[in-house]
Amino acid sequence: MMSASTEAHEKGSPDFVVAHHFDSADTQFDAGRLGIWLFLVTEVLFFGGLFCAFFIYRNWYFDSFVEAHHHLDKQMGALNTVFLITSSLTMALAVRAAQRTKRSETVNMLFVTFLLAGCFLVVKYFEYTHKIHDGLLPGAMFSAQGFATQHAGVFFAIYFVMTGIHGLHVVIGMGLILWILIRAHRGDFSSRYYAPVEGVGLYWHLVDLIWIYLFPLLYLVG
Amino acid sequence: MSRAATADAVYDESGGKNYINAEKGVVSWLTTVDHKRIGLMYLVSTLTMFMIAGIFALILRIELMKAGEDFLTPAMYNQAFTLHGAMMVFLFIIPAIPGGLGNFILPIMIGAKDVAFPKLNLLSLYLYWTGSIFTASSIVSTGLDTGWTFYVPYSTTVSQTSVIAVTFGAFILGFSSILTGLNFIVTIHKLRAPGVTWYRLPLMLWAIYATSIVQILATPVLAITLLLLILERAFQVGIFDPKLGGDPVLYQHFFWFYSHPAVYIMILPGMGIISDIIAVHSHRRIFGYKAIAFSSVAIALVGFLVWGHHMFTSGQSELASTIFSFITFFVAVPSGVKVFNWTSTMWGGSIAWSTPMLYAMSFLFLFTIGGLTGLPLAMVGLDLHLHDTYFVVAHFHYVMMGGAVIAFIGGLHHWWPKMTGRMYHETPAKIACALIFVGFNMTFFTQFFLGTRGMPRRYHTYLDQFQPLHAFSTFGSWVLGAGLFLVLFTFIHSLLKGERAPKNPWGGKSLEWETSSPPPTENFHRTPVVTHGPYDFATTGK
Amino acid sequence: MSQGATTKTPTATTAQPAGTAAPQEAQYTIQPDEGYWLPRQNGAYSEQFDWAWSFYIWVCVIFFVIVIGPMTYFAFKYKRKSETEKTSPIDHHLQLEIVWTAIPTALLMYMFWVGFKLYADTQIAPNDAMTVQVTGAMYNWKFQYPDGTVTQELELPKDRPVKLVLSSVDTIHSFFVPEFRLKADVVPNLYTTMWFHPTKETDTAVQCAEYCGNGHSTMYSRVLVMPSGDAGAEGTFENWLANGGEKSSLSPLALGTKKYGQLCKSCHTLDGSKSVGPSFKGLFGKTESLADGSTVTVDENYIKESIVNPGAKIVQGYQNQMPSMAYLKDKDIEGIITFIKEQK
Amino acid sequence: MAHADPHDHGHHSHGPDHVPHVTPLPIYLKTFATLVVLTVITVGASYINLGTSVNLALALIIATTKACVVAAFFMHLASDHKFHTAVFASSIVFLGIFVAFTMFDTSARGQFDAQKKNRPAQMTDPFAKATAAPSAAPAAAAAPAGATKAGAKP
Repeated sequence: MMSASTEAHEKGSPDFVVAHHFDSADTQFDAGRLGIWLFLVTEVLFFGGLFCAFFIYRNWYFDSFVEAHHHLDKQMGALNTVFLITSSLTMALAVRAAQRTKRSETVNMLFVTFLLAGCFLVVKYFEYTHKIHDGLLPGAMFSAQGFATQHAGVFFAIYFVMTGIHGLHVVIGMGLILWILIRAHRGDFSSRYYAPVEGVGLYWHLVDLIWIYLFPLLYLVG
Repeated sequence: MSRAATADAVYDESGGKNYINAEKGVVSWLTTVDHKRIGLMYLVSTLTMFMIAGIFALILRIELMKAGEDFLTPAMYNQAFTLHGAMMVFLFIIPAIPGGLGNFILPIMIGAKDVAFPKLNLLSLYLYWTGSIFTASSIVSTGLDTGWTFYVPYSTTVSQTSVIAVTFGAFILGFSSILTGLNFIVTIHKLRAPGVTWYRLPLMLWAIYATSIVQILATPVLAITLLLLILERAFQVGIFDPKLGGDPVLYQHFFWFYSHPAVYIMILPGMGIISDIIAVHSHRRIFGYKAIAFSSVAIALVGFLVWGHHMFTSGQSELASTIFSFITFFVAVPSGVKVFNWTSTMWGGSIAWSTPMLYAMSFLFLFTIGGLTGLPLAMVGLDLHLHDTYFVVAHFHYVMMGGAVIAFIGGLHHWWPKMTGRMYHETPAKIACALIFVGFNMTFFTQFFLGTRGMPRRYHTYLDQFQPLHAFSTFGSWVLGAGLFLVLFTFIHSLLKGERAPKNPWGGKSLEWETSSPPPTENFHRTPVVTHGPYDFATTGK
Repeated sequence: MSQGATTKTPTATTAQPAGTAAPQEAQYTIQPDEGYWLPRQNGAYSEQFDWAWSFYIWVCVIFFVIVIGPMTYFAFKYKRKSETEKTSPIDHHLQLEIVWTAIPTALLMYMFWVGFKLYADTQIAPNDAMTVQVTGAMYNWKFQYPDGTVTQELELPKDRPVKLVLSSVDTIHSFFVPEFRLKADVVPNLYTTMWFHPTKETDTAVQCAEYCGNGHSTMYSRVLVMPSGDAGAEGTFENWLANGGEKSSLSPLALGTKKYGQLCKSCHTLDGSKSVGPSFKGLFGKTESLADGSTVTVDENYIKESIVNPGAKIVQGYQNQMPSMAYLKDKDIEGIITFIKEQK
Repeated sequence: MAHADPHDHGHHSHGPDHVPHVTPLPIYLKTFATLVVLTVITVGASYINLGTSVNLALALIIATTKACVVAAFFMHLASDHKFHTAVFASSIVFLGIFVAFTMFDTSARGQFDAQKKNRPAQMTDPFAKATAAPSAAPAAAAAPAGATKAGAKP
């Protein structure tokens, strides 16, 4: 659908082709952006199911949730929050650089974003291994001792499923960032054509946005 | 009107080139990004699934002819009805109209060269195939016996069948559905040809647009539901498992939050088709264009507020049941408005007794019954008796089969000349329509009586007192099956021996009738400029 | 009972052919009515239900005629005569649109009200209702009366409100009595309730209305409504309850045969073929090898232990699937042992 | 919306070219600062016990503020087509419907019958307590609310 010339330079604006069924570059650009926004809607509702389950079970098994959430590490969660909002900033700056046809700035910012995403996953890895070691696992696998309430397993089910799916989105996001990083390095993008950078950017912000809710609900208030 | 309308010849301007013969070979089809080819592949795939699922239905009816175990064991029967339901819903009705007819007709109707994201469109098709393989694979492995609703805890802890494969298949099909919906919304917003304003969209497109909204908003919830179901079955995470503190009724909320709106994914495009058929085959301006258009959107949106009416007996709270019952009646209002407008469109028209029009009238008849029999199911007190009986089975077959499928077959006849460039033989097509109508009513009207008398659904055997009605219903299913096979033969005959179709066999006024039959790859040789509405037929007035 | 209905009692997938040595075929009927639609009504609000139903049917008929009548008329009257015919230019009519939106809306609101009133009456049980606890399992029903009596069939006094509290031990079932116009899902880890007030003596079927597996379509039980009266008088509900759920005292063999039909038949055959559990044919006195490698002779004590605590000694080649029936009275267990002894 | 500029085999665009809307750098930096500050506040607030509902409300208000900031500036909704805001808002609206309507069920069970609010202490023997003490059963049946307190719910 979209292809770009490989002979792009920081100053010159690389050539690109408007797909045959669009009447102008603007229409094509808008269509892409609307498509991404519609996709984000589906992501919100996808995670929404889990938020719904969270609220309902929190309502029912309130004591279990309060007790269980003390077993999550607030500091690690806060650290991850900082990683993600910083990566959101660098992602936004990468889009801005691409809009101004700054090739190396785009590449650098994407690279930082990629690293921060990696940091997020490393922290997550330590959290997970710690939980698994303590037997703080979902449902039937829950084996931790010394809980006063019955339903901590439900809390950890929601914790693992939500953070797990979110983590999967981070991994997918890293793949996408890598893809546009390579394309940016190749010089595909310019002020005339940066739709993929912006699309991946929007996706990445949504991943951040979901974490903005996950963090307080799971780690802070339980 | 575009300049192209002046030419009469079938293969004008293009020198015999059209989208079908533009490129040759299987690879050119598998790698195509042409919405028409993708639509055609969707049609062939979904119709194949329809046939398999339909054969399951005939097998079920034969088993039910007599009480007791005839030739299916209970386990086989349960798998047959599950696969009938799951394949009909996920592999046929949901994708067939948007994926097949919608894909083909939507860009042409707005004068576009293609959908907004052609590659994504192809991806949808591949996802559909992948999901179908997962779902259909259960036929040859251990089957599936949960019912198409996959209710927990049966599906997670009791069933010994391939639940994970099928739910994963449905999960993938969900993505296919989402991407199709997304593509259509963007296409309608961004790719309308000059002069195609919102109120000049054929009503089919308003229906598809409303459908797409539902696909975007509801399908993700199905995805997360099925994912949780898979995790529950594989790892016993305890979100739905009652043994671990989960709530099986919560699963039903999750499931129906998608699956009730999914009912509108199935029926809305059918309503769109009917609006077009009635107007075109009556040569009549549609009565109440805006009412029909907005009622589509209203049905789609109100449809999100009523899922709990599937759960009146499930143990959900009385408050929820009452609220859901109340809101459910508001879905009936826009549906009623549509029906009244369709009938009024026929008033003062010039009604051709063509096959599509006969299907449209069958639709009106059957859908009215289907809609009216939904009312006692919405009246929460009456539903306590009728829920999960054959009354429900009959009701949703009247809406899904008598509504969506009849509209789909009518639409197939309506756009068949455009898609294939061939006419079909009217006589067998009309006989088929009559057989379907009669067989359908024999099969399913009987089941209203069964249901009110207390015959529960999903029963492999039953009390002897229900036997005569069940037998009659089975005879009806043979008539219905014969009608459907006759449709198939009509189409095959048309492909082999049919006359060449002119570009506008029905005298329609919307854009698809202005390009050749079949259309060229880029749909129009020149981008059309539209100066009138889709139903501006010659009138007696001013 | 107008017509004898014969069906298999609950059997699992590996059903034996119908009618083999089974002691007594259960017969279930839903008492029919003279009308086309509903079965015979029985209960305090069934009348209200039937009124709501007739109201609905008439609304339905009228609307159907309003839509399909004109459609048929137009189809003939405006049948196309020539290809160049011109058609009516009228494409909207605001007043008409408002009328056919407003009138149905009002009517629908009234329908909601009718349904809701009925629902409200069916949901709130009177305080003096007798509570019966219903347990659904794959694939049978168990009823527990306030005095601890446990039965497989629901027997009730006439003219007294009854409240059922339902729960399931495995998957979801649904308790459906067409004659009472009622249904409630039986959900694991949840209590659901329903109540009714039988006004006629009856013998009617309970069906499972929520798909629950291979035995779903044979998960029947019976509702017997008996006269209410003095505990000393034969044939009354109170007398039946006082006798522990028996109309009269049975011989141990007869009782065992009855219990076999109610409790054991779905998993234990009498013809020697293997089902969910071992066959009863020639079982008594046999030496069985157990899953843990030891052996046991089938005697009175072993059978009793297997009924009360089925998981204690599992015969090799079988799963630990049998539910405990510790609620059975000694008399019942004695009867079952006598019955098994008879299966040579 | 499509422009009236049809070009038959449209390749190299000669239609209106795309000109990006570049957000000034300070806006991004201010957005980032806001997010960091709000994160600190929300973590800090979690150490103070204000009552569970206040804590939850506070956490949700802060999270929503953060989300709005991200959507408005990082995701450019502030300067983008209003339609995109509507699209995104619709997801929140329908999610709200989903959660709220499900809550009508889950938090209102047992309104008319206290028994429905309870859960069996043991799924495999839901009426266990009544069986253990048959003599008490009639009383338990008459007042089911207290009889089978499962302890499952607060």
